[in-house]
Amino acid sequence: MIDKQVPTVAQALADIPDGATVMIGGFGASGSPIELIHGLIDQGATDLTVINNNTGNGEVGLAALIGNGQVSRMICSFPRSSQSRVFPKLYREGRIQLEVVPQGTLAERIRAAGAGIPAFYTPTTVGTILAEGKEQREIDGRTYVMEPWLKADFALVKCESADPLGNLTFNKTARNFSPLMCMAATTTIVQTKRLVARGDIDPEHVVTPGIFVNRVVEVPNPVHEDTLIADGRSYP
Amino acid sequence: MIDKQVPTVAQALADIPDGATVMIGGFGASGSPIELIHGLIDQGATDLTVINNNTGNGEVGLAALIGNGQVSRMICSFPRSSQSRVFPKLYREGRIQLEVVPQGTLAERIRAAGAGIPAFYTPTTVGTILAEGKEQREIDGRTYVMEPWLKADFALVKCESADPLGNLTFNKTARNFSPLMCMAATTTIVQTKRLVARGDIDPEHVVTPGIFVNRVVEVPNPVHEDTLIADGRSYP
Amino acid sequence: MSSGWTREQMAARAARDIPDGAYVNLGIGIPELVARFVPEGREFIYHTENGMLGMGPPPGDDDRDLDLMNAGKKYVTALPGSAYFHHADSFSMIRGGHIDVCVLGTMQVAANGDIANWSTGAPDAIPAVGGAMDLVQGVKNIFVITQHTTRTGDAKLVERCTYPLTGAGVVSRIFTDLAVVNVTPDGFRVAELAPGIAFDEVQEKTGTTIAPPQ
Amino acid sequence: MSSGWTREQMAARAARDIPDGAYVNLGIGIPELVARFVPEGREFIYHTENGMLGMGPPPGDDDRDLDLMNAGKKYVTALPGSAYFHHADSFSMIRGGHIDVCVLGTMQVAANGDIANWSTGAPDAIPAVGGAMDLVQGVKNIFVITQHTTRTGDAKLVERCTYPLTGAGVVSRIFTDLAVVNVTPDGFRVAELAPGIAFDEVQEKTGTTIAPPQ
Repeated sequence: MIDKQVPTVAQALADIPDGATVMIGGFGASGSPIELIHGLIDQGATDLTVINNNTGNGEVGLAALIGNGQVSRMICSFPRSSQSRVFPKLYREGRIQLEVVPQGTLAERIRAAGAGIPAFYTPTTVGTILAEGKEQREIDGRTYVMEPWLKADFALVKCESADPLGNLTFNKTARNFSPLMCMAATTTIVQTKRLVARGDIDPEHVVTPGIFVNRVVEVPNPVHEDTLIADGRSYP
Repeated sequence: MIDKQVPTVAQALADIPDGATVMIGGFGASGSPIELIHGLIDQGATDLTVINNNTGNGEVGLAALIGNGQVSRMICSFPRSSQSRVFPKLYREGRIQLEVVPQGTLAERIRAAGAGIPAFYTPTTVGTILAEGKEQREIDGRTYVMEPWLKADFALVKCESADPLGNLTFNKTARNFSPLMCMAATTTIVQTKRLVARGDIDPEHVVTPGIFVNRVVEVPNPVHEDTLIADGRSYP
Repeated sequence: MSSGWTREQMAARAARDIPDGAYVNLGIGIPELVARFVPEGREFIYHTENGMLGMGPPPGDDDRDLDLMNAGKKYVTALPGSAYFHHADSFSMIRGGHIDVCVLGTMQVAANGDIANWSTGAPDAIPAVGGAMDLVQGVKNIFVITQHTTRTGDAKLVERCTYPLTGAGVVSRIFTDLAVVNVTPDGFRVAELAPGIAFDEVQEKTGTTIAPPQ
Repeated sequence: MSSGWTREQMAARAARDIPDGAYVNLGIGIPELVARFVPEGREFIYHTENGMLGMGPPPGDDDRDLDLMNAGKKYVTALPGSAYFHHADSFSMIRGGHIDVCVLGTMQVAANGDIANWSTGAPDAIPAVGGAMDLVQGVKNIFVITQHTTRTGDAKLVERCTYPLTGAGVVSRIFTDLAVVNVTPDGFRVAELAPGIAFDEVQEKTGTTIAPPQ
């Protein structure tokens, strides 16, 4: 019987090499897989390219991973936020690269990678500096830019419930980029609040089918970035 | 309070004009909105372009619409089937046009229309006669063809439950093309087996959000194409 | 110094121009106030680009779900009839033209409908665009709510934006503290003056020619 | 006349080459039989392109759901752990390289891996492609199960396909009644002969040079 469960976070992350491209689910604190990110800090892989909508907050989670010097390049839509201090400092010091991608284009490029679509056209960024250097063409009288797919070696994702086949459900707006990232990564690693039995998730309610998931690790009481920051925590 | 319910099938379909492009949900008999299709026969619009995976079976549903001479052009992936007689006859007589689109490309073109993506690249059809005349380009060492979005004026779709906002759920593989067609049509008309109250569909379980739906008509005991054919029925 | 509309009045005025049943996306800041001024007899459905339709008001401290946020990363609630979806579906709603109205704040808006609200272009600024460029290209009607001038008195309604654009030729209507301004093929035109505001004051505080009410 | 493998034996032989845990799409006809011969200790998960993972065997007459079909429009069942999804997601699984093995029937397959299984190209034929072109481009391993020759004795394994292609250079392995045949950079090579079948017979019934087992 297929069983994608992995007993520990450490085992789930063990083979992420230096130089890997890693998608990390979440929009700000919502859906951020804090235990997997902290596990990646413990694991120590460096020179990572990380794809996430933001760049983390405070000194936990993604911000801590960046602060620990493991990330050489960020691909995101919104690297600033009210409590984002780690990334701006490294960026201004020239110690981390940044590719800014509009949020919808970021989502669509990730989906395209998962769907086998190497490129598509979008009106987003037309007439702006973010379209500079990009191929443009007119279709039906409107100008569009071409955008390529965006793949990753690994995706780290947090979900609400998972079964041993890797079928996933999410909690509210914690869904955000996670189902797309599951599609776009060679190896998708999921932390789930609840590991349920095969058949416990109604097939009509599956959000991410197990075909997009490689490893599932149960983290029954996940910490939340907002709580950690409110408590003044840092990692490691 | 927003309420997209329309009392009758006839009212839901009243403004479909001659020459309209109409997407019809369903894969074969599964998910085919028979009552809406028969309503369109009663309504009488002609010179329609119809987008569906197939061309109908027996002498009911889509086959009956075609047999009634209302369809001048079909866009589909698989116009043949074991019980498809109406379309082949008209096609061989030169009385109906056909555009054959691979099933996955058909689905993606419809989604693209709904997603504001005017064109995308796919490996499907490369090296075949279906790629002839299409723009091709090499990306990362592999050849792809460019495919345009596929829009419609109307979509006719069958679902399992709907609320007054147009949030929809489907039954099993009856889901197929329907959520995509809801996205891609200017006006989406849905027949639902059950009309439920606002809030009765768990927001985690909504398959098609109401933003993609314009009109909902309750058809509590929908007929099924397979049953009609087994009973030797025809329409009108 | 003239009075003009308050922030709340600007939001209420904008809400009056949104039709019943509209799907609406509200930007951060004054635009968020629009949700508090839905005209009697109308219902708007709020979209938040991080993946929800049917967004409700902020929760009480006791009934908040830390996973339920809006695009501004504030805690929100879900109204009956809401739906959750992933980012690709959410931006399909935006890019595909399914959202009726987006109300945005801005740094500058130009007489040709250009908007600049994502970057000052300063050399040391960290570029951060979020969903702004998707919204201005995809949503059917782009409304702007903004003070007519900056705190230092510079015009925000200008002939051409000097900051990097978010989108070109996309804004249709602007709600300021002084006036409602339409973006027409011929440039800015005042549609309505705030109570007690004279047209001359609006012209004076606008960085280019603005036509008087018709 | 030689005996070779039966349809069931061909399917069972193909099943042996599918690894445990594979996501598998089965074409119509002999390929469907593969599901009946899953080797002991392995589990395959079946994908059907109309929108389901975890497809189970046909239902009894009393417990069928008319909405639950496979891509061949036959009634099927859902196993525990299955999932339903729409066509764009289903073909993302295919096109995006997430399906491990697809087993197809064919009219012709060529020494360069080309496959022709959707149209005879006859002038009065109604073209009907379905998902075949998506499958052959997207699935990681394309297996073919076919009789080695047509009913009239014509070769189905040929130097170049004469029927219109479904896909170019996509087939990796062929399971016939006579042999298991690999498609290599140098053309066809027999990987295994059916019991009682001599290599010479396979060569004779193949429309181009085929290399013997190594």
